[in-house]
Amino acid sequence: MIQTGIAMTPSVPVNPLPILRLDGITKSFGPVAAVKPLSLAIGRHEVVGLIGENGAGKSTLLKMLTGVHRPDAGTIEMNGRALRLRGPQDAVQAGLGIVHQEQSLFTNLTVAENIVMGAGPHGSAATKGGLYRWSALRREAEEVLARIGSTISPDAIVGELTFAQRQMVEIARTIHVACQTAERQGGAPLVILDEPTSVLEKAETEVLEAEIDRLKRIGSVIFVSHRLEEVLRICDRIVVMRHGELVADRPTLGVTEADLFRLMIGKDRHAEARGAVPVPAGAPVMRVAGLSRAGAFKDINLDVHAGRITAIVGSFGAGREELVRALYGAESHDAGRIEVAGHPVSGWSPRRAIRAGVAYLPAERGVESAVGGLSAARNLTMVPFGANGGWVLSPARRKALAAEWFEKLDIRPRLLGQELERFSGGNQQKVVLAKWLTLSPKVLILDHPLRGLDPGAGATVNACIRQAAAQGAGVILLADTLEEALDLGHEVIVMRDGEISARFDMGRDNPTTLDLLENMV
Amino acid sequence: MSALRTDTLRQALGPLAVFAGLLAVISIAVPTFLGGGGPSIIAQQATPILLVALGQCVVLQIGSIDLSNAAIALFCSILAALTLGPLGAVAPVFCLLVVTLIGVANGLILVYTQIPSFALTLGTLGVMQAASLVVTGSNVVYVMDNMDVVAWLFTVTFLTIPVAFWISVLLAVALWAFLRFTVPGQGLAAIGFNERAAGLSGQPVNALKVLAFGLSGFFAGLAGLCVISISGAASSIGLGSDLLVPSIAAALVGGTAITGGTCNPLNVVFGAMFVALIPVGSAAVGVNPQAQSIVYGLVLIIAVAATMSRSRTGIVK
Amino acid sequence: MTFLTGTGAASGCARLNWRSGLAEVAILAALIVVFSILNPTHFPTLVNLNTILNSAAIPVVIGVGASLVVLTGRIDLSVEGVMGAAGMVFVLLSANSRETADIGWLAYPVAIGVGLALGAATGLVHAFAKVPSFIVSLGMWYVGLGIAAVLFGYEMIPFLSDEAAVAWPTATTFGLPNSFLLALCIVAFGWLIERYTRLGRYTRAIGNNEGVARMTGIPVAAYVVLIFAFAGACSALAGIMGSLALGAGAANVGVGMLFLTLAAIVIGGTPLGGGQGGALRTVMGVLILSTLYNGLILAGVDPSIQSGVSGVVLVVAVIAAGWSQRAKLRVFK
Amino acid sequence: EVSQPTVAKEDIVLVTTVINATNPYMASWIEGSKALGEKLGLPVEIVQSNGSSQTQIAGIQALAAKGKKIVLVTNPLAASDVPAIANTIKQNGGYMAVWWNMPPNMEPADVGDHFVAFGTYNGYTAGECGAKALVAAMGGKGGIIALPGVLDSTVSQERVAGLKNVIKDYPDITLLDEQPANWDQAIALKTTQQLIAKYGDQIDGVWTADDAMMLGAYEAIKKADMIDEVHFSGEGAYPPVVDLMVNQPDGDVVAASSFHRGYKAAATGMLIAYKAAVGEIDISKLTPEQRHGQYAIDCVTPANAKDFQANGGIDPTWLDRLIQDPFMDLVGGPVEGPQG
Ligand SMILES: Nc1ncnc2c1ncn2[C@@H]1O[C@H](COP(=O)(O)OP(=O)(O)OP(=O)(O)O)[C@@H](O)[C@H]1O
Ligand SMILES: Nc1ncnc2c1ncn2[C@@H]1O[C@H](COP(=O)(O)OP(=O)(O)OP(=O)(O)O)[C@@H](O)[C@H]1O
Ligand SMILES: [Mg+2]
Ligand SMILES: [Mg+2]
Repeated sequence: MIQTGIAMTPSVPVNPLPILRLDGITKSFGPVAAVKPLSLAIGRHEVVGLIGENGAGKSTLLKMLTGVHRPDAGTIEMNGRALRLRGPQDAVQAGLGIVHQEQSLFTNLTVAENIVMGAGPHGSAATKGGLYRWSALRREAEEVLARIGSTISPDAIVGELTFAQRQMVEIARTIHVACQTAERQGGAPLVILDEPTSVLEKAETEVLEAEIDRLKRIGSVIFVSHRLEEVLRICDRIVVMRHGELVADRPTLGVTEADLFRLMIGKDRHAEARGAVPVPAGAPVMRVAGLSRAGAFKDINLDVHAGRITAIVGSFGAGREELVRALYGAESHDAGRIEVAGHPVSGWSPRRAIRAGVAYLPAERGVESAVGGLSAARNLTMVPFGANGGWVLSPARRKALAAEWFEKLDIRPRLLGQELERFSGGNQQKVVLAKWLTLSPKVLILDHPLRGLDPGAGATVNACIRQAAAQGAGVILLADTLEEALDLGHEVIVMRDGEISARFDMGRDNPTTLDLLENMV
Repeated sequence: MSALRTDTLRQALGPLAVFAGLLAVISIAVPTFLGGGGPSIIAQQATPILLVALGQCVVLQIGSIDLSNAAIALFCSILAALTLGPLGAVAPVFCLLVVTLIGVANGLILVYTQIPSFALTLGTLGVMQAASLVVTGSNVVYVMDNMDVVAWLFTVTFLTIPVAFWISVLLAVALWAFLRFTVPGQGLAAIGFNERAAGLSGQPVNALKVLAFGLSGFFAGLAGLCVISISGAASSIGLGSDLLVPSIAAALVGGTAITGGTCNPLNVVFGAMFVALIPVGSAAVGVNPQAQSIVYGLVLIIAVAATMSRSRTGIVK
Repeated sequence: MTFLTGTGAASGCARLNWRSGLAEVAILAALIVVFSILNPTHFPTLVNLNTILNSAAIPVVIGVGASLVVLTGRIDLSVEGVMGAAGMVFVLLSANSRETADIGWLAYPVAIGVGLALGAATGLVHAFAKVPSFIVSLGMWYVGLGIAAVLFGYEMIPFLSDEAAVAWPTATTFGLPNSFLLALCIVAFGWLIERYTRLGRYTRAIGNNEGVARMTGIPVAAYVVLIFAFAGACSALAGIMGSLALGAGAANVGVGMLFLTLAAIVIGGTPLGGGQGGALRTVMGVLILSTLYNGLILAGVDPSIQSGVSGVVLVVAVIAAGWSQRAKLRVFK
Repeated sequence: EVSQPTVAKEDIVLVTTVINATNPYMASWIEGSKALGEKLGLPVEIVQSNGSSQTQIAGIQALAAKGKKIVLVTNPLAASDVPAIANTIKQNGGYMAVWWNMPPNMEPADVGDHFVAFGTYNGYTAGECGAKALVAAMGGKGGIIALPGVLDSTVSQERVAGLKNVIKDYPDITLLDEQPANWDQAIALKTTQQLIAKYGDQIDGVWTADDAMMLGAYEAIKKADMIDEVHFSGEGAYPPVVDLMVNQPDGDVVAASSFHRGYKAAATGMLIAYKAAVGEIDISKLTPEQRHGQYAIDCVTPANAKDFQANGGIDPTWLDRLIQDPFMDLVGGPVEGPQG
């Protein structure tokens, strides 16, 4: 039997020592001071929200805590003991569990192995002495999964799971690691969640919230998110970072979203024009008729109009990702027709799609859109069409273009020639979005464009999307949330089990999230 | 800060530095080496290695490898030995065309069947070896006529160094400019770093892969012409039959990342000269023949350790 | 190494399962059928089976270690050098015609220790100096050959005097050559490591995503060193087996083994990118290649085109095994 | 008073090339070079090619770059290497003798004074020597498997031609198979094992183009328990093979081997080049047979193996006699081809 979570909560010892204390911790990357001398204490049984705009230094701070980066200066203390982290193993040993911003699972192994493997060499009875006891391992994983209410099979190969399912496995693993180690060492566990919810849907987010609640009874949680309402709901205390510094540390009580926004960005949130300005449906730039692919989507009919944003919503497995990938030619379809600007397409591929004026921003940035080893400027001119086409790359043009878009989207730091992988997650997202905007596409397909963006940046990007539409692009949007879909879309299409289950025109129908949900399940 | 700086410096000057270092050691041990024609020997030895390595580095740039290109070089020299007589000045063009097409065929099979380049080119290596034996009837073939069509490559010198070397250096500069300043050049790097992202960004991934293997065949062909120019004869065991390992080593000592995306042909020039210098140097210094392999192995490891960039991901495989 | 990546590790991983192993079985069966038709009197015989199994033994032993290295996404090119060095140490420490030191059965562990040490050295330099395994093991190949040459000196070939030991590998037990049975034991050992030990499972994890492995707290460098040391020991054992087969010491006992083993790993279906496959698959690869080598000679194929035929079969086998995984936007290096 | 430019003795470095030092033939080659070097009081540099033409030429060039004049004897890895080596020596102002391997259309006299002499021996005769003894041991009937060296080696091809020339007169002898074993003991072992599976008892004799391969084949046959029925012939008279011929440990084994001793060849070639360098030989006065000469083959068979072994193959006075007359082992001009 493994002992985790609730099983050992009854008597919570009152301990005045904080679980974690950081003192003067600092980190720079070349000229960029990512974290300036920063001190922070996390108490017992506390859920601390860590927020800040993109590039504020959140991930860097957390990576120092988990031994990925070594601090330039400062000390870390956990459960009263000084901690010297020479590498991630030391952090695992100390009872720190983290869900990284980028997914970190072994796609070739089973769910069970992934969950148990994270526990380190001494973390699990199932692998004591270096030998694997598969049945014990499976049982151990089953229990952890059951606790977070997941129905994922422990024998499933992680690579075959959906993105969100993988995120749940990751959360399960992290909680397991932290609890196991902390239990062994008699201290309290600390679980760090770096933007765990940006890829989760509502139902999963709720499960996670419940689990955080339970965790709080035995240890503490650091929670990073750009969804401010979520932070306010979940956290006891909120810490705000800006430009590598800690600018605020407040109990949640009495704080509003507007306050947080001001603390993060340093200015008030503009009263944004909410809701789409109705645009009459002009000539369709893309027409989809009877498009089907076995096992993914069926008989999709869809018109995308110039100047309008078509938001597609649906729960997992509804087939919307597959659909938009087929619209871009990244995946095939079995039947049906796609027409762009009145011309039916054939032999559809990304290159043909781009040539016809279709652009696509994939959801998995690290794998599918960012070329981390090349500079941000080169990423911006990556699509070899239009002004970037031909044979010769003009360094001058590249620089001018990059400077323009760095300014427009406020990409920071302004190091055009720095490798993209050295930018923070949110800033990378802006770069890859800008890559497509430079081409002024006729059809712009955006799969979770705001993933990982801070609210300020989110607003900037939303404005860009609206502007692209206003300039005549037809936009297909797979939004992060239903609210966002309703906010941006001129038209909202609901998918269920690979088919379109409802269509709403924003000017006419004005649906609510409930209307959408009704058609999703 | 300093870590980043040293790495940039290492990338820019490392290959030159290790070459200069080894040359210095040898010049101290053998003072007459530099004056006694050492540089021209190194240049002559380095030229075929450099040419094969340039092709290899384009393939490494996309994250693949070409194990067959040295065998293609040898095949080209055999072909040249057979055709120089009848075809004269047309022969080199013809041979280059044939081997470039072999490289292109490698690329086409690769993109059509989607098998790993390592496996494919290992297979092509076997096929090229067989082809060399078959077209020569398992004999040494000699250039019977028109040797002067290729001989000038190593008989004409500029600053005491054969023109073939200077031509190869110019080609390295051209390749460098191609990789750095052209759209396909950027595409090759993008494929090396993140092939899916490159494809989804509209890079013609398949065409670029075929291009890389075609270039590899082409450069191998040039190396083959150099071999025939030096020896006037070719066979599957003679000069040019052992270019594979030195050329890969040259590319790596030249700072090319085996993971793709980072290749600087200018540095490969120094990589090739370094690799050519090791056996020349150990013979000059008088290392015990039996221990020469040990020296070769250790020097190779040390050189790559000194020149390779480690800043990117920290993961080295 | 990216060019070694067979299936896209990052792209959600097309899993190899038992069904994809069927392609290799089918290829082996096809070869057997073809060669049996070409040479019905000699190919499908027990004697020839033993010949094939005996010639497979050495690459199988090497393959167990090499597969583990490949599972981590690395490569070990030092095989032939380590075989030479360890083989020469073994011969010179056994009763031999040169009458160097004879330390009896201790020669076996000492020679294996030499391989272990060379492998560990490869691993240490690779893991701590952060030099690609490709180049470190390439260098170590030369170093091993050099050690063998220095040990050989300028004297006469050292012949092994222990007739019983020399005869053991080809002698049969239960009708199968001892060399192959020994190889099977090593395979079983390797398989148990792969499946039931942390070393083996971590190997897969490291091969799948090394960055994640580090963030998970796996001491990657230590495991990598262990695996290279194990591979070195396997090569050393192969060197001993090669010396017993020759009945003498030779610096190049391992000649041709590197490409043979790598080809076997690839044909067996272990992607060189790491994370999937393993020793059992490599055994299939070795059997395919050994059968091919044997069959080409038995079928009387012209020696000058044998390498070409092998190359074509290699490519066709890999294509056949991977055909179903062809897909739009698939990453292959 | 000689026609070619001469070199002072102290400006000379003696150089020889070998493939590797772990091959008995090469070891004896090195021994011969060193023995002569000692007699002449000059250092000997050894270039080891490890089977790479590139390395071989680079090594010679490196020594040239050290400034001294090179006196070279080489058994080049491939015939096609000779022009490049000759160029190096010409630029250096040294002298060389080349043994066994040279492009067919080449003559030292055409290349120039720095290429003093080419020495060859009759590869057909060498192949025939082994083949004749083998056929005799087999009683004129039975099956033979042949293991040539690398496929495109002229040396190997000549020896195979010699073998074929012999057996064509024996209708009861069949050449079962011919599989190249690349001059390598380990490959010969593996290849022979496959051939045993193919031919089994049909094998009565094994002919190899070199003793290293013979030793590999011998081990394979021994392991297959066929040693009593099979006879072997090799080439090169490696000491272990001569041992086998003398001792016949397996009862009925006949090892027949021809002889072109590395020791003698290296010393002879080096001496000729040396004498040309210091002016003891006038190149313009050499006969065509001296510039492209043929060396005698001693056929070592079990009958004379004991004598051969007794003096290690080398008469102790041989080197001194050689210094008096470097061309004393010469038996004629270029090789004509198989007889009959
Ligand atoms: N490896 C690196 N090399 C150079 N600079 C880096 C590196 N990692 C982070 N940075 C820089 O440090 C700063 C902080 O980045 P960090 O990833 O911590 O931001 P973040 O707060 O997590 O942002 P986001 O919300 O976008 O994820 C950024 O300016 C980033 O460009
Ligand atoms: N004995 C076992 N009992 C239960 N589960 C196991 C056992 N052995 C392996 N597994 C699980 O099954 C999964 C598949 O095994 P493995 O990773 O070895 O791949 P595989 O199916 O053999 O295919 P491949 O050839 O690609 O390795 C592993 O991830 C592991 O978690
Ligand atoms: Mg972050
Ligand atoms: Mg398996």
